[in-house]
Amino acid sequence: MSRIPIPIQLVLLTVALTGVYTMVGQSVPQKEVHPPEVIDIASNISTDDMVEIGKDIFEGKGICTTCHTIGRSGALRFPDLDGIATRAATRIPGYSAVDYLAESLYEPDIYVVEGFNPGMPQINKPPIGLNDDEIMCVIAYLETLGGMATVTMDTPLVYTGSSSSGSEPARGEAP
Amino acid sequence: MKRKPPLILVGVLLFLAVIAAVRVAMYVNSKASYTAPIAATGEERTPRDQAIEDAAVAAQEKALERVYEEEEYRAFPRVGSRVAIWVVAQLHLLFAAFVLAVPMFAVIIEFIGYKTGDKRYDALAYEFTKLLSVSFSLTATFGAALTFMLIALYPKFTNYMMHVFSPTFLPYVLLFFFEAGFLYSYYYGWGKFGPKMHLFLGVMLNLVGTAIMFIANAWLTFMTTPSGISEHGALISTWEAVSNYTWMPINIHRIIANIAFGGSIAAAYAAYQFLKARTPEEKAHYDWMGYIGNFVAIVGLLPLPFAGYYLASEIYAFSQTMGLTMMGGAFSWLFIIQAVLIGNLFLFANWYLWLGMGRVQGAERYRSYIKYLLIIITLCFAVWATPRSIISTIEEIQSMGGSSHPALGYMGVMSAKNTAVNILILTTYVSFLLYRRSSKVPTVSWAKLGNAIQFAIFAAAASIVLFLGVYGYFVEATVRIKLSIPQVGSVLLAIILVTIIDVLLLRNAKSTTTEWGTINPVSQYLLIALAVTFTWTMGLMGYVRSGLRLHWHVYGVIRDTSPDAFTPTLGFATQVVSVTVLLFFALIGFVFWLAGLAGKKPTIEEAKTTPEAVVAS
Amino acid sequence: MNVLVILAVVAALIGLRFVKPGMLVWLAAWWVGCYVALRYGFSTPVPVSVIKLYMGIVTLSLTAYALADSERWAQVRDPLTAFMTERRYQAWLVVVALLIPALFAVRIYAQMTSDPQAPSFARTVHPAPPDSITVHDTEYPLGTQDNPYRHLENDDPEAFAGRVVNGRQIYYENCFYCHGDLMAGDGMFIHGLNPIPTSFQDPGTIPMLREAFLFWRIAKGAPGLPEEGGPWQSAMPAWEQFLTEEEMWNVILFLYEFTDSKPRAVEELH
Amino acid sequence: MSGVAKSLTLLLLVAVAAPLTAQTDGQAIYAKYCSQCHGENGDGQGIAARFLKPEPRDFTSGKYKIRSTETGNLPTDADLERVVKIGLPYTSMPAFPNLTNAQVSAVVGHLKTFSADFEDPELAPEPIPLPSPPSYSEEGAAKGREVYEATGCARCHGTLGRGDGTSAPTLTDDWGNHIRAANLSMPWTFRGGGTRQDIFRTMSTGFNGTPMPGFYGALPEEDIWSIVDFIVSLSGNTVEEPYANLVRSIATRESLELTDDLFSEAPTTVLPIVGQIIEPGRNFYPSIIAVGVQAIHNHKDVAFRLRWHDMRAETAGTNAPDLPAPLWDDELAALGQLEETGSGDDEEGFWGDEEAGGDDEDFWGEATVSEEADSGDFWGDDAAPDDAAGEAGDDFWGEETGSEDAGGGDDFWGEGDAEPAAVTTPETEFSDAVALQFPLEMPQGIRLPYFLLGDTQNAVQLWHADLGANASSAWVARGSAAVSPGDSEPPKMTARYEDGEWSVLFKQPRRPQTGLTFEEGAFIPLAVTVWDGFNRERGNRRGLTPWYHLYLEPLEKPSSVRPMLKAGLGVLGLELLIIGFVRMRKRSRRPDVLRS
Repeated sequence: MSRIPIPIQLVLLTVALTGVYTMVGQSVPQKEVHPPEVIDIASNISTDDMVEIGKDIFEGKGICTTCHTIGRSGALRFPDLDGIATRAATRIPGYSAVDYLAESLYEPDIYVVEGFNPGMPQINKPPIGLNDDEIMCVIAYLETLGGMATVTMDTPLVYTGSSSSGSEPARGEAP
Repeated sequence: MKRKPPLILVGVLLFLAVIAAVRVAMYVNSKASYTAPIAATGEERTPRDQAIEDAAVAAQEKALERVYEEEEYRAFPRVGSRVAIWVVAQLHLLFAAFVLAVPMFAVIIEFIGYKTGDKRYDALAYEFTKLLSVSFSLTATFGAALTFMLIALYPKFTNYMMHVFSPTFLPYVLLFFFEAGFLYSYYYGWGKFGPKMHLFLGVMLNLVGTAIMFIANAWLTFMTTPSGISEHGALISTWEAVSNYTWMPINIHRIIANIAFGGSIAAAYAAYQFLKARTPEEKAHYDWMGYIGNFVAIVGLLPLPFAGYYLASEIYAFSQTMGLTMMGGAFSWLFIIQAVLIGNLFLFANWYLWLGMGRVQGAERYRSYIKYLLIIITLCFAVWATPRSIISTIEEIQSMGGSSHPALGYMGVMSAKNTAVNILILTTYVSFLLYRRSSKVPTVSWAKLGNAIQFAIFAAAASIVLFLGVYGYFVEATVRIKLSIPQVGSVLLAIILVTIIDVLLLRNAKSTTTEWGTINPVSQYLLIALAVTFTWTMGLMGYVRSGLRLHWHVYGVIRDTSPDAFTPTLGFATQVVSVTVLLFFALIGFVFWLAGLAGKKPTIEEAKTTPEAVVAS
Repeated sequence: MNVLVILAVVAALIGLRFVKPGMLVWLAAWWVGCYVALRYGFSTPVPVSVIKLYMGIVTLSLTAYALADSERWAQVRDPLTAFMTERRYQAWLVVVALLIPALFAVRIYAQMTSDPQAPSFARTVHPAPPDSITVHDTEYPLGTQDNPYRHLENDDPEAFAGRVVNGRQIYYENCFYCHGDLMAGDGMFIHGLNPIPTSFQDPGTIPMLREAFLFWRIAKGAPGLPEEGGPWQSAMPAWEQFLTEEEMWNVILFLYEFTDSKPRAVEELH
Repeated sequence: MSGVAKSLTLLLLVAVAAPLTAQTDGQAIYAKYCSQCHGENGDGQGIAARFLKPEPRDFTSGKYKIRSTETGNLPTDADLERVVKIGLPYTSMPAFPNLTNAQVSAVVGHLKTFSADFEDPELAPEPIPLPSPPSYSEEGAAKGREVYEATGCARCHGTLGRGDGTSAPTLTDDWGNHIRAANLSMPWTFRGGGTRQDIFRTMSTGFNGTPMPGFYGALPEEDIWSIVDFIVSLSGNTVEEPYANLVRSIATRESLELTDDLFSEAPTTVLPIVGQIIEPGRNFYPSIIAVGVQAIHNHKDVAFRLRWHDMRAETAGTNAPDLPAPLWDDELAALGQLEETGSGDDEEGFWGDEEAGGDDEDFWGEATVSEEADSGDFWGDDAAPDDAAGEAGDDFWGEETGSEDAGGGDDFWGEGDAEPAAVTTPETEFSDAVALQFPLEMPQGIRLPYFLLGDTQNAVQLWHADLGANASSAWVARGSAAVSPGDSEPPKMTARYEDGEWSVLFKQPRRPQTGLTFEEGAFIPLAVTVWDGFNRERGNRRGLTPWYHLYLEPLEKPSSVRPMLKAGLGVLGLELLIIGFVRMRKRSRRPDVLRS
């Protein structure tokens, strides 16, 4: 050891250790997270296409899967969405599944399922920021969980609150 | 006094004379008749010349007509804006962390020296401070570079930050000014002010430094967890924007981490000097310095996981989405890397303590414990680094019947990891205690009882931690998360109680000699490794803290629409972190070298006076 | 856990104590022991990636152990130095120095020339059921749903036996092609199925599950599986197409009756 | 009663109860394990019977197929016990490994009570001698081929033993059920077992109640052994199931001409076929057992060859994936449509009891019956077909052994033995057909379309070949109720039927304008569906596979030499560095720092 000058030894040590950590970094799964793509939704697309787009939004841009599961039970922190269409139809008298879903999407805290804490962000506001068309597609997809999609882009909603309502900043999602 | 008025008079006269001269010159110039420049003469122009000239004129006209457009982004050559900013910001932070941390323990050490009258401490504090001045200017340089680059590369975003934070800039600059003042007067005034005055300067230096950090923290935490603004991003309250969700957690986390980091860098400096040292005196001095630096680092390391929990819980509180992205989403594997790093930190720190026993007479009686401690640390390390979702091949998945292993699956969850980290902390504390004990023999009458009580406390804390860890598998997630509080609590309580007992127990203890400088040189390489690992961990944590925003500049307010908007892979991130770390060490090596040049003599002289008198604190 | 392997490793390490080998051998023994325990000590093999991680940690710890004491380190280093420098070992040194790169090369070769393996999906065998399902327009809350005819077992054994007989008929008309005459998951079609059908004789299956779970699986079949169950690959039909709810409940009674097991009770909620 | 006494009583109870549960009451065991198929009265009319082909044994007849006794005789107890213990492969008769020997004897004892013949001491079974098998020889197999032809085995079992003899479609058993001659090239499906000894026994004893005669005494022992060798040669001695799960497409630079020669180098992956019993219109007994798949590609196209054994080529009629399949009455009941659709078309009969048994035979058909003789060579180096030597060359399962055509000897059936009862030949309403199924788009992540024709969100495409029209077509499906012709170009297709084997070749561009792209190095999900027109399969009544995978091997395999050298030299260099360093240090060793 006495033959290698101390500074060089230390450089070697530093480089080697850094190299090892870099290797550890290379050995884990590598995944790039890309910002969501803007999906162009024509106003006259079919319900099937809406379901497909809705599924993409649900799994991607809408980041719904970060919290919600489909077909899981046990100690959940958020409601499971399997069969949601069936339950949604019966939850509020006078509300169809679509109306219930729409209202729950626009105002997440309005109907909190018993046993869960309110915690869902408003998805029509940043950071998620879906527009009305996209939310319609998500509703179409949710309908297929436990039923058949029925909505079209023109389906009127009972819920009419516009996306610009509310004056609270985005942090309103904290309990 | 008498000479002053004429001097001023001369000055005023000179000033007036200059003005008069300028005025005369301008007047003369304005009266002169106009002469046209000499026209180009001679040759006939070819059509090509004409065309070139026309094109130039057209281009000039076009340039004149161009409308100014605000640019959103500009590109940094080759590596791209993001990586450039990333590296510069990280370097700035690393130096800043060092500059902020060193005064903290320098002042404390100086204070100890002042109180005990032991010159040695004063010399040590001075030597730490020696590292500061160059680091300070490097910090400022990188800070300036960062600012310019932000303005140049991210003009729109920077503009927005100015909109929100402009009221904080003036205080920041002022504080920076004071920081420089206090720092240099603290360093250069060593031994020239009275001790109280000097200590006061040190304390002020720390206060100002901390205040600077708080302000800067406000800016960056605002980016992650914005507040105090309207839904459309307009500023409502600057104070609200400053005191956002993660501000205080980051402040706390950074202070503690800075201390640990500063300690480890200072220890690395000592290690470097130790290895270079030729004389036993030098070796003794730097051995001791390294020990103190490492001690500071470990004291900082122990509460760091808890500060991290606090930060994470505030992020959850701000947005569950973001919290889940951090722990379960895109960044979940990052925490496996982090576990490897922190496992290494604990292992190196313990290892250093065990090697340290080599320099203490009478430590042999504890040597046989080392292997058990090592086994515990290894097990905890393994548990902590066990991934939740395991990378496996097809056959492995088939044989496991899923992507989680029937036995190892239990190791990957929070209950196991919390338990592991708490046990790690306890074990490290035990290592420290053994080290501390090795140089002392208690003389109090209740020594046996005291030992038994200490042992009982450890056993109780360990069993509580283990029990709660196992219990966590049987309860719901909400309860399970809360279990970490009693786990941590019992560990902290145990540490405090044992320390109190230990202090009482070792009152008037018989001390054996600690032969500073005789430590196994391997330990010094460990100190360097610790510093590298610390730095690397800070780089990685910087990445996750910043990366959490995903494709937002300011989360939910300003979108990142640049080509760099995506979140890079962990592999890429670790490469950038590694480059940054290597750059940092190249620069810090330069700092060490400069510090070695400056005032070598006084240190050695002072160190000479003490080594044989040295006893462990 | 393969207790035998673990015991063998422990025994070997204890045995070594009597031999009093050098430190180098000790470290090697511990390293190999840890490897063997990890590699073969688990009845479900530990994935290679985790073994690598653990062995990295073990290597580091053993290094720490060797280096934490200068005498110990000398014991490790001196034989190695001797091997690398002394004349009498020269031939061996050449052999070893060539063998190690050769092994690396062989490994690379094996990796590059191995046959491709079809990808497989690690499906969850018993994925969690949804809160409720709707079968033939009736909603069944699976969390609390019990077999509506289970109570007959005590209340009206005769009616119960009748239902079991009905369930038996249903089973042998519909189910045994895949699940087998003996319910061991080995019906006559299994050579063409992947995943293979569930064996109800396995104590890890129906005795661990509640009847509502079975009802869900029977009524909704593969298409009703959540993603982690691999609904695209399972051949379980959605029996609500063919059977009434009563028939499905009856066949569930028969499954438990035939395998002599009891369903898992509904847990008390707390 | 104290706790101790309680537990003692309990223990006692358990001790008493244990033997009871392991009871040897043959009748009780029969009731629990056997009666669902064979009926309470042993008449083969159990509740499950109507879905089964071959039909469950009627114990009242005393006719048993798997025996060690001469044709027409009763089986020994050992014969019956053997069947109970190990079952009959590829039928619904399972093995009962859970029963103890005593229980098996007991239940066999009970079986025998169903037929009075067992009581008759004159009929007491006498096993024939089963010599230990001589070793296999090529000459034996060649001779066996002649004997096979001469004896008339080929009439039912076909020239190459693929169950495609001329009279195969007309075979019935003594109860009038249509049965199939065994496919001799698949020994793992032999009901009596696939070893040489097993085949010899089956050959010697025949199958009572079926057209399969016993040759004990009728043929010299060495002739039987030579036929055994021939049968073994048909499968290349593959006794185990040869199934695999990855189709590897080999790369070529040549253009892909759709001829059988193209596939001479391509490895064959055998995929098992099972009945579609998931969606209404279920097919409980598909007649095709397995399909061999080969693939080859160049830079532009990808070509497949699918081969399977079929008793008879149905080239009249039509077939398509969307033809309505007949529903079973319980399906109709479940759908509430029993009245409306109970048309004759729907019920054609699958099961014997509905229409003329002959109408659709099923494959499982008592294969037992005919098991013995034939063995097609599906799988091995098969014995050579007598026909064109060239033909033998492309046998699917391997290299062939060429053998001479057998001289037409005396037809065993010619004399004496009655021709099988005449059965009406089923109308050839539906042609044979095959389809390859791929996802419509390459799946991202783990999620595939539902293997049974996709689902609403994940469509599949079918390359369909109607072998009646000899035409191919492209289909797109989003679930079995949503199958429609696709808009893409149908694949190029040629088909050939020879010696009981269909060989269908597909070709399609690798990067079509619409549909799946076949990239090298990717694992592409693939599934196969076959329809046997003779079995009246169409639409959802079909034989199919779940998803397997197709792998297109890269044309240029990266050489491993360079990485090997790199790794080897790198490691060696590192070693030399270390050794050099250690030596240098040793030479200049001063008092060791570490030891200080």
